Amino acid sequence: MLDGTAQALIQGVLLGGYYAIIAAGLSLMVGVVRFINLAHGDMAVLGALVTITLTQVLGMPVLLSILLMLPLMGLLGWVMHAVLFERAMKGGLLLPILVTIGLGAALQNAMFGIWGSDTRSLGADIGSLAWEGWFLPGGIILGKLPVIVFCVAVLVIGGLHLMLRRTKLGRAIRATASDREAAEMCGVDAARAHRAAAAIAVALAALAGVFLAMRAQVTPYSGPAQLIFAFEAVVIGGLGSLGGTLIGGIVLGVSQSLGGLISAQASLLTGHLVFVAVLIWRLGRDWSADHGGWHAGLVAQLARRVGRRESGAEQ
Amino acid sequence: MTRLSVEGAVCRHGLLTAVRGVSFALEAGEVLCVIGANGAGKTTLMRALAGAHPLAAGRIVLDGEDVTGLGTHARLRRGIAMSPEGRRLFPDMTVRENLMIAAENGRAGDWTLDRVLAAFDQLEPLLDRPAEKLSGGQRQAAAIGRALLANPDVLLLDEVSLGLSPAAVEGVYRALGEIKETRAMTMIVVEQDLTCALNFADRILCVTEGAVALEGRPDDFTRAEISNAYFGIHEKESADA
Amino acid sequence: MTRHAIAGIPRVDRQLIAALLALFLGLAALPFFGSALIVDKLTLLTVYVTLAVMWNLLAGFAGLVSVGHQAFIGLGGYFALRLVESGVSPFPALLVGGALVLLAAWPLSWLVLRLRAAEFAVAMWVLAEAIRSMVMFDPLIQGETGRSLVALNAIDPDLRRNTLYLMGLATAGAAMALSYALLRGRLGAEARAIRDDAEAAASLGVSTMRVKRIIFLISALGCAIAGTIWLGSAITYQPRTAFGINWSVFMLFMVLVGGLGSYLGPLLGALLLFALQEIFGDFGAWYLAGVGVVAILFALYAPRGIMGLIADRTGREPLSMQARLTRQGEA
Amino acid sequence: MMHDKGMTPSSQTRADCAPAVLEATGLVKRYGSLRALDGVSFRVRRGEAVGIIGPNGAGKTTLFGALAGSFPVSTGDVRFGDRTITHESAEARSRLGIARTYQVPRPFLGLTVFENVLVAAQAGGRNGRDGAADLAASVLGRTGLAGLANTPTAAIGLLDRKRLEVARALGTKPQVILLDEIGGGLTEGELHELIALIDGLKAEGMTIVWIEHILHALLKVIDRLVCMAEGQVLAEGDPREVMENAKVRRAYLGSDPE
Repeated sequence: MLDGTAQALIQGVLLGGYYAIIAAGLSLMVGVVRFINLAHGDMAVLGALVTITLTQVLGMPVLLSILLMLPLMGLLGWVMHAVLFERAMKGGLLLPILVTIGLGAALQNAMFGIWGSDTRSLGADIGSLAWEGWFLPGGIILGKLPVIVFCVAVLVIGGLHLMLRRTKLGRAIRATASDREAAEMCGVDAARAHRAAAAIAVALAALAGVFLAMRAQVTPYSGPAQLIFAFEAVVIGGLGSLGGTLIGGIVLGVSQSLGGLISAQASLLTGHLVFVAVLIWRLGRDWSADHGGWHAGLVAQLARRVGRRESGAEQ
Repeated sequence: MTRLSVEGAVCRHGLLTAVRGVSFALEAGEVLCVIGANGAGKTTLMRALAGAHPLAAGRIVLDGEDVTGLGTHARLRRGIAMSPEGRRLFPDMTVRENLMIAAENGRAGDWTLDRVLAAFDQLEPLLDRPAEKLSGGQRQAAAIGRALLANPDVLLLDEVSLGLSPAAVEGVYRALGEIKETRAMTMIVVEQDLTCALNFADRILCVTEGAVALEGRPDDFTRAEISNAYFGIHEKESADA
Repeated sequence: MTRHAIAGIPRVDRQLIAALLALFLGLAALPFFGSALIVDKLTLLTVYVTLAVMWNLLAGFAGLVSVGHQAFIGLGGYFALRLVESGVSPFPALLVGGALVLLAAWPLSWLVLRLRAAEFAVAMWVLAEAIRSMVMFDPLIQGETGRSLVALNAIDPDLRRNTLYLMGLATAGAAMALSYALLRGRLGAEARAIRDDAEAAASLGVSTMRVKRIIFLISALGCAIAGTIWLGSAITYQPRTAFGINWSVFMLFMVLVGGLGSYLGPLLGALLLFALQEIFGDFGAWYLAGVGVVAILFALYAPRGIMGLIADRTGREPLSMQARLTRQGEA
Repeated sequence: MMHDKGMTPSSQTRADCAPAVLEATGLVKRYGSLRALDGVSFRVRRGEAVGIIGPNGAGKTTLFGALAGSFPVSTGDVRFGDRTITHESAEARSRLGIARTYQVPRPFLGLTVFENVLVAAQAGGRNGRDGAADLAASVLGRTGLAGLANTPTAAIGLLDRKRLEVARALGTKPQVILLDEIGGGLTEGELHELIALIDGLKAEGMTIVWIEHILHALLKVIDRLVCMAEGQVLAEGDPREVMENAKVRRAYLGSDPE
């Protein structure tokens, strides 16, 4: 039992790597562009399906397919931002939600139209990587693929972090996120910085999609679930912080993995519950700060209730 | 040579007309101080020059080229840089990063990091500090330094002395005075501190209710004339008071 | 001193209401002469109308765009199923099951209504998924497998069809009547004020949380009952479908295309979606992709939908919810 | 010295002796490292009209936000009458009798002019529907908006939007009204109307706090002037004395006024 728990913990941490990759893109968009793309998960699936097609239909090596697909998806992100998202953002707070949920529906069903309803996987194309692992003392198995995914996640987050700190584009993106107009006054083309962030976000989603297809199957309708995991990881880790995203991904992965000890369904549920708990905690903290602390706030609320009833009785 | 000319500039904030037909022209190396009470439209005018606020009418010409339709970053590359109201440093980036952004996205020229640090010596030890940790005077120095690093021909400085201690004001104007001496840069300065404005400017422009109330060299007017134009107080009312 | 009052309903609008009432009564008589197929199809239409009216109340009037109201559709179905399994007669079970959704919506409202626009939308979606995982836990549902409303199958098909249809029609009628009463009254003006500027509304004494909560709860209830009626005609309950994001896409499509924030828009949108489904439904996924694309186009280019276009063309919106000021005694 | 401004002696006495109706103590509001309010204490007595001036970024509007409950303050207390309202919501404060206007008007653009005021009269003014319609109509008449009652707010001009700010605030039947730069952009004639309106409110016993940079308008109405700069109160008291105060002159005119 203890071994089982240790195994689940380790697997959960590794699974967190996958969530961190898909959440990093979402986090970048939320933090920099202040835009939530509800079709983010569908971008992951599209990336996976494109890679699968390049590999299985055109016969390219997997690595080459990925290297070809990533810039393509990045370009798609750039174009989508330029054509759709920028326009939606000008229309207020509600329009981005309406537009990206419509985009999600269009993408899912178009992918269904093109690729059909079959579940697809890259598992067969990566040979022994799909199932091989290292045996650790205590009967714990480390799957090679999860370890690779986790390492890629750390590299991606670290690379993104370095890119944002050390490169001209990165500084331009951060400056734009912090104060768009002041960034423009420093010569930064803010629209370009936003599009670049969108391109990176979509490419990251697509990369995550590939890993999903390697360790499991994808269908054209797998996207929404991936968006939800990504959003959960972002919220758990704290909005707009990349390091937090990695932690959020790991917390989500571990809670799902521990829940999985009970049953497959409990795995999803525990993840959701951790998210809800974090949300309640965060909103409660804000509420308490706004009301002069928990104690004073609750007393005041109670007094107001009573007061309202009394004044109601007078009328 | 006329460096910058503004012809009949009109700016609106939604329905409010904040700038009503302002015109002026500046020679290369000239220093203009814009004064006026709160809400007179000074900041909007500056933002319009920098491309951060659209013109509803009129045009802005830089070195003979109409730049009215250009966005903020494009104008920076043509040579108009601004230190905006409130300084607007990027708070969670270091001073060095704040300065580098302008250097790497602006134009090449004489103003390098070293020269900025020489002009504002207080910045040197602060380079790796996040901008939000700076004092008011340090912020202003960093903001002006940031604008200088874009190597502009026209430097716009909004609210130079606002919120600064007298010592900090003196420091900033000493540095600006040295830049003015070189006559290499045209400056437009919004200044609430009338004394500073009158001492520093080649010309002053007093804005009231979005329109030009007075324009000329500082010696052209009496202090009372300027003061009244500043508050928009009519002769009659000030006689009452 | 002249007294002032809020104007009554203009004559054109009164005629429109009379026409709608006549249509409603006509439709109520349909089971006596309509074919089974038509009754079945129109039941679906009533479900669409209810969903669209409820989502419009939420998004169009209170400014709360939710992409997670399938939570209530799915949960209502689940409660109904549970009630039927424990021996409650099926038709009341559908209504009561829908109403029980309030038990979940009320605590949820404390949480989600404190979030900002985009976070609210996604959080609702995540919560819908969370509720779905909980429902799948029930051994009765057996995860993805689902369950059938067997008890309904035991009822005479004609009786079942007609009863469901009349329930759907009554629900749609109630949704329209209730939203009319609310929107013409104080709550409607307050909701629109919150939608336009919540901070300014609060500074004028509007209880923003209370107003949002009432509308959130009504929309949850309406969607849940629409969902149980749909379940009644579909018989099989599958978590994947009942909690599907497609519900949100449909609601969004109907309201956006019909006219976000107008009273008649959702009705129009529901008719349109119904018609499109009849014509293009056979194209399956491509049809759904088209629905998504049309929603995007309307969001970007005609955010006030068809009713907005009509209002721009004619200068007035039919059955507008505006309160007009008149002197008393004037027409 | 203030009698020449058309104020009745009785209201003068009342304003002097009355207890503070609205009182803020040691208000601090931090945004990141910026202190928008840096220990502001402020009190206004019942029936008094107080003016607030100060350069840009002085914290005037932030003070209004803190008084009206638009956001929580970092530290400090706000009292209204004999109760502490520091942690009361904006809507509760509105119903208690504190109304505010916004410097940049924030009308509900999807509502008509009448509906904008109706919302205030029902929610803040605690009226039934008919009473609210009546109140709204009379407030619209008073602010010169009667002819625009059924016009969509999106279609009215800036001036009318400013009037609507005042009308909405009055719709809540306030005891204290916080006016934020409602005079900007008005012509001389319109300014006179505005002053007459505010004078009328004052005569009815309403407490008025008015941020304005049009000094000559402000000086016609107020009993007391507060000058703020950099989140602090620089000077307060008799309007003429405040205007002559060296610190105030410096904040406005520079480091070395003659």
